[in-house]
Amino acid sequence: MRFGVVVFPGSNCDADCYHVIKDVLQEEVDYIWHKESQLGAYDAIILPGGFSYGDYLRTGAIARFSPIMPAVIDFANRGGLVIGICNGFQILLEAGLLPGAMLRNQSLKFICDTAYLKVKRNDTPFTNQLAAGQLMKVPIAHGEGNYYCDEATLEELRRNNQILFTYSNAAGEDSPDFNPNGSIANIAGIINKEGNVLGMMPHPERCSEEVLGGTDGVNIFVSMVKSFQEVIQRCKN
Amino acid sequence: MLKANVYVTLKEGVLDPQGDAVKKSLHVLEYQGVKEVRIGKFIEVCLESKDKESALRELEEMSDKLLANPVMEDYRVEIVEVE
Amino acid sequence: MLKANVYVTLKEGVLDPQGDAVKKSLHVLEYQGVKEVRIGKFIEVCLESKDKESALRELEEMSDKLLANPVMEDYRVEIVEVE
Amino acid sequence: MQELNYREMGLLDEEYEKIKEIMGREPNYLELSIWAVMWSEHCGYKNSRPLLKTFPTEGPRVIQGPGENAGIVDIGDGQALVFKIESHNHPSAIEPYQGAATGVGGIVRDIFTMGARPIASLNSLRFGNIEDARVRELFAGVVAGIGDYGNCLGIPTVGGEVYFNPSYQGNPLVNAMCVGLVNSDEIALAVASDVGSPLMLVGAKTGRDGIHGATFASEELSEKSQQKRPSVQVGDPFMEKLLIEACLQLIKEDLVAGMQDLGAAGLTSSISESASKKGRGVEIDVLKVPRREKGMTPYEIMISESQERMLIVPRAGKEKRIKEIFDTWGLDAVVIGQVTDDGMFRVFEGKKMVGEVPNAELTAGCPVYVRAGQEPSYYQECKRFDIDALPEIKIGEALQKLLGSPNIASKRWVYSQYDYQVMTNTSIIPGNGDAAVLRIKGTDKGVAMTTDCNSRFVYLDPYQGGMLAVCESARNLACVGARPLALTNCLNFGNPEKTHIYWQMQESIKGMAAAAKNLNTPVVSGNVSLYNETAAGAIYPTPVVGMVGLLPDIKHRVDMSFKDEGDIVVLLGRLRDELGGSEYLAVCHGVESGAVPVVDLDEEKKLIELSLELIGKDMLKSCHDISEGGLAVALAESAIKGNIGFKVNIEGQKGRADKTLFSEAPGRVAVSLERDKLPELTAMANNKEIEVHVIGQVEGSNICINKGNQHINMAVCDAAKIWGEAIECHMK
Ligand SMILES: Nc1ncnc2c1ncn2[C@@H]1O[C@H](COP(=O)(O)OP(=O)(O)O)[C@@H](O)[C@H]1O
Ligand SMILES: [Mg+2]
Repeated sequence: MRFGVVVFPGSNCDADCYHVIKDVLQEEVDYIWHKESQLGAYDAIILPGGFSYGDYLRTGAIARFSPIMPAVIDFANRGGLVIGICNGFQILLEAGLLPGAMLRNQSLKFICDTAYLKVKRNDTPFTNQLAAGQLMKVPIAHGEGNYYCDEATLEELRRNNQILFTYSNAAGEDSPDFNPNGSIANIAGIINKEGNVLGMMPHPERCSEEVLGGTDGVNIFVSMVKSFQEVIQRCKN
Repeated sequence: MLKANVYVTLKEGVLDPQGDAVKKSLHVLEYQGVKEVRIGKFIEVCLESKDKESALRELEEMSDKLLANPVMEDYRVEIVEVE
Repeated sequence: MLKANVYVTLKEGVLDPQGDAVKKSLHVLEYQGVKEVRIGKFIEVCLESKDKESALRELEEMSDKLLANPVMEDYRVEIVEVE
Repeated sequence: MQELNYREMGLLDEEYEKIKEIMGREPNYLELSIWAVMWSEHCGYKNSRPLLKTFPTEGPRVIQGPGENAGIVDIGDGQALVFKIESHNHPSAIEPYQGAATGVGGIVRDIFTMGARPIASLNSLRFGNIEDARVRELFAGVVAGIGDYGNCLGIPTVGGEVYFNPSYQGNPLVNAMCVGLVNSDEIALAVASDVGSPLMLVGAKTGRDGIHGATFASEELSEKSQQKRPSVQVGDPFMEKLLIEACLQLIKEDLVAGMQDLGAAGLTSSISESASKKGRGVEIDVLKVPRREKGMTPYEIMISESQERMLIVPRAGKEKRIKEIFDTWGLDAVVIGQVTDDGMFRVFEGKKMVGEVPNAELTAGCPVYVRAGQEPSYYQECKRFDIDALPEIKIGEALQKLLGSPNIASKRWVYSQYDYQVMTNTSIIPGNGDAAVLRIKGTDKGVAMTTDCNSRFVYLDPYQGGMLAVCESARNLACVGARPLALTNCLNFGNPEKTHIYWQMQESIKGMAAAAKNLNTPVVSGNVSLYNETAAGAIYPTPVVGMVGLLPDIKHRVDMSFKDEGDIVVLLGRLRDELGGSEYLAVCHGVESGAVPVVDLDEEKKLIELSLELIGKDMLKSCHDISEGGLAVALAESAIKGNIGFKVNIEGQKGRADKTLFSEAPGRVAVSLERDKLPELTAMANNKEIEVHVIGQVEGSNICINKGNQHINMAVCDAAKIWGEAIECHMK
């Protein structure tokens, strides 16, 4: 499977994602410079975390006009797997690939910590290696992870089962008491209706190796590989 | 040359944690009369253009595309000065 | 009740990396006419007060103390509405 | 502007005379300001240079000692660590957010200037009393500034320290350290080489930022300097991130002969210093410098401290490729001058020469002052302070107070604002061990780093205090399993023209040098910040030590938390009872006095070796050094971190319980291990002549300590609450 990691000026988790795909999963991976206007033959695209364009004006607002973005949007619309992590999630929102917007954390402070995530469904290309209801321990690090959308959109997210991860405590309660940033309905990650585009604030690439204190995150990338292999298998049959 | 101001404000109903924090601080400083604070952006733009009308249109376009996020923000454009 | 706007802007000469980034992005979006962008804050305050004069003084005080950072920012207060 | 004379620029009468003598005439205004910034303490180290010479700077692992932008040590496999610590005290006092942010930006530039990729940041912070609203504002601003800048760069901020003490009330300290990783064959040095080589300026445009920053940093903070307030330097971390990537690419492709960041005194010092290395001259045209503001004078351009700028000397014929690379990153690169052969530093404004100064004298000619220090009277008085005359208070209450003291309490409020995991190397995160540990991708190795200085000790006894700072750093590294390699330091003191301040400097440097020599941790870089005084007096002398260490195999690392019921708790080192200068005296008795615990360097060294051996053999489950708050606090922290209790009984030590439990005497660590490993541990410790005290075991959910007829019994969760929330509560 071939992954592409898009590098915007100011991306800073690009190398971390690259490392997990290449050295941990041992799959193929390339960097894609934001000034490219075409995507090569990729099976999945990662929009990494960081501070694209310094996060100036609004997170993701400037990056979404990068020359590569029309190709990414096209790739997503054709059903390609796209995962946006942290700043990548913010860019997906600004680009309209996912609904909603990102506000500053309720505390008004950047927060670096480890959060418990509750996996809401496992019938997606990103969570097939996980169980529904399972808890994951995943690092978070963001100043603007306070996900916002209006009531109607939230209703729709719920109706379509688009909420993939919520913040919870160690006992799996995802009530507002265990919400690190104020995001609506404790949302930590959502997918699009079609299920091929994921945006999440937590950083799975930071917990994909034992030496970093946990490996819960690697399951998301492994899920992507599994789902890709299944598609290939189906095509063969 | 032409100067314009763009005011970007959070939509009504969108929580403004920063505004709330400032309000609380003002209360601590004993400005009890402060009932609400909302914090938006004040963007000053210098534009090479002679025509107010077309400049206004252009600025509205910029705001729609980049300066404001329609999901959570409103904006208002004002031409202040023409040289 | 009284409504006021406080405009907080960077002092002349103080670097505004945010404004520069926005300007560059506008150029990429082909708004070549944009010569400068400076980004400040637009603060809306609701105040329980009937007296415009004293409200203005109070808001200036708040700005000096909290709303603006005197080391690098200027501000302007404007009373917009009295009910 | 022109009416400012040399005194207001910070030059002494005799210095001005010397300048006139060198030049054979009166300098013009531009020339005078060039002299003034280059001969300021900040750039010229005129009060500290002779003292700094006494540091040990060599060792088998040292690739680069002091004198370059940062020091370098070998970590094997053709890799090296590049590191340095630097102060940004005065700018942070004026504008805490931007001051701290640009402090991070500056030290990061020092690291990648040498061709290294920055892999971690640390910071050492000192503020006045946290009860004070202005102090909280400074504290919050500084932490946010450090966080936002480093987070945006994607460099993890993995460690540091924060202390509160009234001596820093009007003069906070903000010291930032950065560590970089480099392949030894890709190290870049700041050398302006061949005559005719162009000088390229890249990065941000030049504005009127921080004009007079360098001279300003060398003066006491006073009403007058408030007026002379430099226009604030604003940081642009986004620009810096692009600079890092672009500059590292230049070095990978071997395109540069020299590279120099623009720090204090801006263009003036970077140009002058890069040319001085080979006795060359330089000429530059200020009109070629991209400016942000209109109407800037040559003087303003030459000494502006606008951030995020680099000076580059290309290898012959490589200019085009260099421009291409900067273009990719959306950065401008402009030729502003060239290297000449006659040793003169010339400034042109277009065709017109507006200043001409001999470069060698500007750098090497800076006057040096060897002053006479004098022992102040407080020193002997404090030493004689009679601790036995103080009432003995309940140790349980004392422990509670100590856990809630901002100097001991959890610093989570601080480090949760720092991205400490970006780059996916951080293996021991802030708060979990005595030092941060990072893996080196593609190897089995790990590196560890820490900053330390107990300035109360240094104040009470600069010589012992200097040794203690170095020992604590080395011990902290050993506690996670890392062998201490080398250190950097930031010497924060008051006005050196005062004899007792100079004495503090002399003595503490003597102590640091002795410890560094004994522990084989040479000094490879550092920074000096003097004149840290206000009308209320000088800060406590604060020579901050930053140290790096190496774990040959990161599998063998250990943190500070107790793990399993039934593990035994052991004190390695002596039971001691010196209380002088302790946090206990300050917090529970309101006293900052007493004789500072005596350091035994040989013992410290043996303890470090023992800890490394034990951790290397995977014998320890936890390891935590004894420092602020003493044995009781160290044990409580291990319990809180592990969320498990312990029961400890202290025997074999007569005398007051508070002395035994709260003494901050060095050379000790508290460890936990499986009971059946005890015989082996004892044998290994005997070998090293280190005492072993089996004092209890990990059990239950309470902190239980018995000493004579005094007892502590406190639920771990209660202790965790006090310790965990103390700073947060203040900052709400
Ligand atoms: N300014 C800071 N920046 C980053 N981390 C910090 C800072 N201050 C404290 N820490 C972290 O908090 C933890 C506890 O700090 P401290 O009490 O000074 O530990 P110790 O005395 O064991 O060195 C350490 O991991 C330290 O690195
Ligand atoms: Mg310490």
